[in-house]
Amino acid sequence: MKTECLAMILAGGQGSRLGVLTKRVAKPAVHFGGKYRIIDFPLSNCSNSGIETVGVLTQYKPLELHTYLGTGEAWNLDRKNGGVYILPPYAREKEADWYKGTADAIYQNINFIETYDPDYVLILSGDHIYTMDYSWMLEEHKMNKAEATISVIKVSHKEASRFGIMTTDRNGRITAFEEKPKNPQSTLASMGIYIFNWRLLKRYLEEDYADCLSEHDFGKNIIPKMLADHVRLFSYSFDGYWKDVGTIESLWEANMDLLKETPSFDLGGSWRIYSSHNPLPPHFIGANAKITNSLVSGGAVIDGSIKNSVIFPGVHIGKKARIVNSVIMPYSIIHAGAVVEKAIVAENCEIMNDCHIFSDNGSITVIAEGETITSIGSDNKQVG
Amino acid sequence: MKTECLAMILAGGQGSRLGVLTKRVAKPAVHFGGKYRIIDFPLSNCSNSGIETVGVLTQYKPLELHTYLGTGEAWNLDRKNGGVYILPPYAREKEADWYKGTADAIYQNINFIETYDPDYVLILSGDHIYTMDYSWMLEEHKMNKAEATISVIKVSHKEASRFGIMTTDRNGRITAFEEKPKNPQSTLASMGIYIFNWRLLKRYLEEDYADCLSEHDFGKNIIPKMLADHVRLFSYSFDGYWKDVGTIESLWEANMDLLKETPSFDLGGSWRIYSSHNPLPPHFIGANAKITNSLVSGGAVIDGSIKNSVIFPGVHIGKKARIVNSVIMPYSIIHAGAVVEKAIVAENCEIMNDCHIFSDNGSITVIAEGETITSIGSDNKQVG
Amino acid sequence: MNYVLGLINLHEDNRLIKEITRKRPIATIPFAGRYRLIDFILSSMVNSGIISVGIMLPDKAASILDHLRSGKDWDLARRHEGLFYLLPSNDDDDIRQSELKTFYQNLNIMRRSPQEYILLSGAHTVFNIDFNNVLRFHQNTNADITMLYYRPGRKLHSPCTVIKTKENGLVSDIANCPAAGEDADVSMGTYLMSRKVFLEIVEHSYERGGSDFLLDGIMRMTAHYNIYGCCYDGYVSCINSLYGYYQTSMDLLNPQIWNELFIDNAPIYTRTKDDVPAQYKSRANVHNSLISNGCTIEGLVENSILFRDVRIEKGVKIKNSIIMQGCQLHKNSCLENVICDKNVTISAEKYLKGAESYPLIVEKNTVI
Amino acid sequence: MNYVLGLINLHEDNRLIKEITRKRPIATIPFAGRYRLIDFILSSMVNSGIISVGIMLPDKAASILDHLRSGKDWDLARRHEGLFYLLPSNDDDDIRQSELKTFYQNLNIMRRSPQEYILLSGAHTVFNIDFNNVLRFHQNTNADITMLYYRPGRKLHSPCTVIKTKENGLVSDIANCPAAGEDADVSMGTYLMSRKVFLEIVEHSYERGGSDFLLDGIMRMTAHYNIYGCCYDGYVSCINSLYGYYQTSMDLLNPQIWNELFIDNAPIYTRTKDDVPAQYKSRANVHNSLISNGCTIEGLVENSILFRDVRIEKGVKIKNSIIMQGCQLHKNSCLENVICDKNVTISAEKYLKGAESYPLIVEKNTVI
Repeated sequence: MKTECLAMILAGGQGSRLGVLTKRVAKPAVHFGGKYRIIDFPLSNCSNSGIETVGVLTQYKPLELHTYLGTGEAWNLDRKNGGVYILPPYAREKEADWYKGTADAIYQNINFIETYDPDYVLILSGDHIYTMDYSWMLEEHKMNKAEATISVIKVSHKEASRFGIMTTDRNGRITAFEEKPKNPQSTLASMGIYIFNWRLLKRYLEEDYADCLSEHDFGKNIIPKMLADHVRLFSYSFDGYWKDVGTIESLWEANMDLLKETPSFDLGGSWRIYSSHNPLPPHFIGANAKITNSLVSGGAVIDGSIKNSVIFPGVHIGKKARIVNSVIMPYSIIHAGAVVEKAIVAENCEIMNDCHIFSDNGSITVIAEGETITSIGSDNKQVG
Repeated sequence: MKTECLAMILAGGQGSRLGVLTKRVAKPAVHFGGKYRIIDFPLSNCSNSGIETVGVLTQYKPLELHTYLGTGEAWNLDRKNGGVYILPPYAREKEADWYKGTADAIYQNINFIETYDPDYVLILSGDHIYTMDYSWMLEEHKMNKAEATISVIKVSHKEASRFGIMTTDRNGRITAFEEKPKNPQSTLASMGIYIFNWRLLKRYLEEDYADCLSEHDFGKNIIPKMLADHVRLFSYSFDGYWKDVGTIESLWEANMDLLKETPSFDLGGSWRIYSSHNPLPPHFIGANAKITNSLVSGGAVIDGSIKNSVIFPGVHIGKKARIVNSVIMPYSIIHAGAVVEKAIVAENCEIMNDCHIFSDNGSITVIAEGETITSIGSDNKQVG
Repeated sequence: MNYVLGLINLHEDNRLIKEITRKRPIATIPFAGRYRLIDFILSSMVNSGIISVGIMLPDKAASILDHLRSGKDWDLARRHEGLFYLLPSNDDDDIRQSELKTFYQNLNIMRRSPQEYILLSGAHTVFNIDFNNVLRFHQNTNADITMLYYRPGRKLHSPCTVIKTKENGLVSDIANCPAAGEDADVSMGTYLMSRKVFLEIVEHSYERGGSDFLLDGIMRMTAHYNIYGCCYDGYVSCINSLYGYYQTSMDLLNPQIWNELFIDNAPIYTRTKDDVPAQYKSRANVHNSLISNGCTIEGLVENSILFRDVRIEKGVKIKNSIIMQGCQLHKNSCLENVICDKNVTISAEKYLKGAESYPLIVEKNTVI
Repeated sequence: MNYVLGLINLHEDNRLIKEITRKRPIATIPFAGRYRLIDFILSSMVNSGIISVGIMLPDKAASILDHLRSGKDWDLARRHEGLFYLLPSNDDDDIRQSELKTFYQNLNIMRRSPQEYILLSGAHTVFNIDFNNVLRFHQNTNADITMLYYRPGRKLHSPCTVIKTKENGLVSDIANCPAAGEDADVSMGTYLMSRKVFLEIVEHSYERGGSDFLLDGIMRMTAHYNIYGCCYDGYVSCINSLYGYYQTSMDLLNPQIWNELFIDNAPIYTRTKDDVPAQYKSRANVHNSLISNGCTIEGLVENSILFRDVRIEKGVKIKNSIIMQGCQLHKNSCLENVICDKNVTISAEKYLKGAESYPLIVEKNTVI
């Protein structure tokens, strides 16, 4: 079962910055963009790039992710050899070892990777929204005769201190790397997308495992160590849309990015984003509905007014209800006369008649999965 | 995703009684019958009985089982709703809870089961060889208006003390149950196959979980508790071939059972046993081969002589090699002139020219996976 | 229900809606924004637990094979059972090519099948039905053949099969009529019978020169068998005329019917396409319509159905129309009572209007 | 290789092996104990990384659809790409039905396909080839068209296409001959070209009245294109006569060829059947033979190939024979140089013998 390149998606984070949205599901299973979940993006990118063996490293609340991925059919990853595998912490003789860091998560799955005998391993993160053809990155990796390649994106000088920042020579070879520097030397930020020659990575992972001072993290330990050892590390420049949706604010912003007259991120086009969902009919727009600058998905019934919002499948918006600058996740019901402003309403919520969801201070209101909001006014909100 | 009946296969045992055969793989992944693995039997039974949602509860060494099951395609279990799921111990907030017993394993997967909202749950064991139409058992369960049904088989009085033994009234209702009794009152042995009304079982599992004195075992705790509570427990009589292959001896015997002129267990017939394996051509029989009373599978090359043996796919038997009363697992090579008598040779072994594998005391010799036997004589054996 | 074999007969008379069946059989007419007609019978079978479905391919099979492909979308891509195709075998003389002949040529498949019953249907019927109830009716009445029928409640202008039943449900008369009155009991063309009865009818009637399962089979053998009519009182529409297609489509704008077909019962499956959600721009103005994923809307849409990937530019006005997949309506164009087949382009400022009882049809790939 | 679209053309001339192609096209002739001929080209494509394969269906398509079904066994049941079928569209006049016409009618599919290259092949060739090497050859030589050829090394008695190449590989002559000498370079009927060249050839030659891709397309356009011959030196056999079928089958009893085709290279996939291992009873006596799963053997088998589920009773003797799936050979029957098609029953004590150069064929389902 030789595979040239396999992908490992780090989907293990507890996602606590997403607050109540990750109370019941792992972060990669959070809904996004009117019909997707976050993990649809790396999975679709893999599938479209011809990478058909994908390990999903998950630690917390894997059940919903597990049933969501199923056989992998939705992403064309129900392959005979390869396909998509959920990899919870590997069971040892006596107890399970939790993944101690991104590098440790890969280390603990060396056996899985070796089954496919890959030349290259692509390491991805499970909480970024972007479309990217990894096969081009792999091509450049080979052309550079690189041993590791890191995908980078230009960020503003102000933002730079939130990222891992690279300095490169004129050939794109990385000469320095700083994790969240106070005074960044450059504005090339790591996107958390790595290609490694597997033989090399395996050796570094084994060394890192034995090092009890290491935090077992790619950015903090593996990459600096490789740099120090003069490993051929190259950068791969990416200049499309890319967004970390690890916080409530960025998740909301990324949804709003889809809505402008010419959206900063266009889901359409030939690069398909796959997603698994219930079969639903076209949505139904009632006689008195009014919808502008919004996305609406299948099975929704809209009788109210919607502005600058993202409406997921199966949502009901009652008569004279008003949705503004909000994200309404699957199967939630907004009853007649209710108003929702600048909010994220998670799955299966119910906002009763004439309730008003908003926040006094302009922050984003989050309604947790399955909640029913009955009182009128803004007190019932749960900030993430 | 309503499912009438789902199956949970208890495949978690460490299988230490199978010795070196389970050093690298979980017990249900052990090879059997010329082209199968043990788990093929419960999985095929489920598939043929129309039960298309199957959880496989595994604790140790799940990787090979994981890649073996893949999408479940081989067993027709790559379904859109349902299908086959590997369920390792569920990750809690801080650490994983190992399955403490058969009942605890089901308890820890209540969330998984509830996803399918079943009326009935079928509990199976992952180390028995038999073919059975569970839909008949379910039919009888419904007709009896039973709350739990246990499949039973008649054993000899001598064997009875190794099993859980039932006493039933004339309607098949169970009146007494003893786990491994010294003086058995009956010869009806539990086959470890249970159908429960899910609502009822869930309640008992929750109570059992809270009971710190319980061993969390179906036979030791749940069933006796139900009997004491006068739950409607019925027996379902089975009179086909059924064999626990939990020991080296019984595994070897079960293989030999396939070989008689009229075998005690016939793999053929309309009840197909599915299995996933590499695509291999018909096996090749050389000019000087001699094969009698044996099973031979695809991709094998036979130049030697074989008697009363089971030969798995891809095995090579060299010229003048002689295999008697043995089981040779996939891709093992028996070189020219070697002799193998009453042995189980695991996967990918190599027995070099003129080596002689046998045991002085008539016991079964086991060669562990990947071993190469170079010295001539019987000393090199590893008894399981 | 895995003791029922589904058989979908696509040898259907498609002359009555020739404008949209020139290049496709009735079974693959696009309907309800994202479906093909065959999705309704196929989903109903699958949702009732049938896992083995034979499709009797018609002449223009390309669009069928393209739509069904591996059968995955209906969960019918199975190692055993699952979706399979019945073809006329061409090695004999070509005379007497007919529905019964194709059944007859494929009798061996039916003989070998492990299922006890056969559910035979066409693919021109819009409904969402649980056949378990029909099976129960069949077993309870001890019927040899159960015919499904419905009461359209409106006058049907196209040919249909009208049945009469006695009080106990026994069918006393079957007639093929050019049209049916408001109170007629109309056959849905869906039959449940044991495999044995099916084999008997096919053999007996084909060997005696028959060509049509209903006319030469069932109707000539009414004396032989207990034929029961089972009334289905959910929404049903048999599409066999252009007007019927238009009317049935407009029925979907009734939320009650939309809910009954798609939401309240088991889902209708179709080939999935991974379209993005529909995008409403700042000038969008949509009322009482069904809108599919992939649409981009900048104009006015009223009482209409938009299929996938339709683009409605600024100033466009659409009323009482059906716009199929991939159509582009450029600025200020205006459509009323129009059916646009796939990939039609309407240039800026164009105005098209059909009558409500006689919608205008724009053929596939046309640029106007 | 997912920039290569595979196209398998099943419009093949099957008159030359009519005894076993009366009810099936060449593509589904059973071969090597468990395969159909189409498995070899299909597996080679899949193993080379091709994920999109179009099958141009022939008249007798039933056995093809039955064998390939969803495409799962070749991992071609995919939501996008995967297996698809090309059919002649019957709505036009039926005149000039031909291979080129079917391509021409389906050009839109090829035009829309995202792949850059097209690999066109028939399905009558036994080989196990990595087309990545051919693609590399094609790119290195800058060829417009690459034709695969081989050197049979033995005289071929059936019609074949012989090519001549210059030293640099450029094809200088292509000829359709009734037979080929021992040292001839024989085309394998497998062509690699860019999609653009394929579209050009089909359009140009069909619009000028052509019907055959090789004869009317490639051969008339040799001046237009750089056509290179790429020699494949592994095992190849093109099966287009009964004797060729028998001879190629017997080739498999050479362990070197068996290993090359099935073991040393990527696997050959076929529809899996879940048969049990072959059972050898106490009187079994088998030499130099290929035996498939599901067989039960109580007699003597020599230099023969047994397909799945063959039953050989006590006292039976089989030599130099090919016994297809499901055959039953009853006590003391005796076969030499015989090909039994599927499900043949030979009664006790019967004796059948063909010549080595003219094997006796027993038709499907016969009872002797």
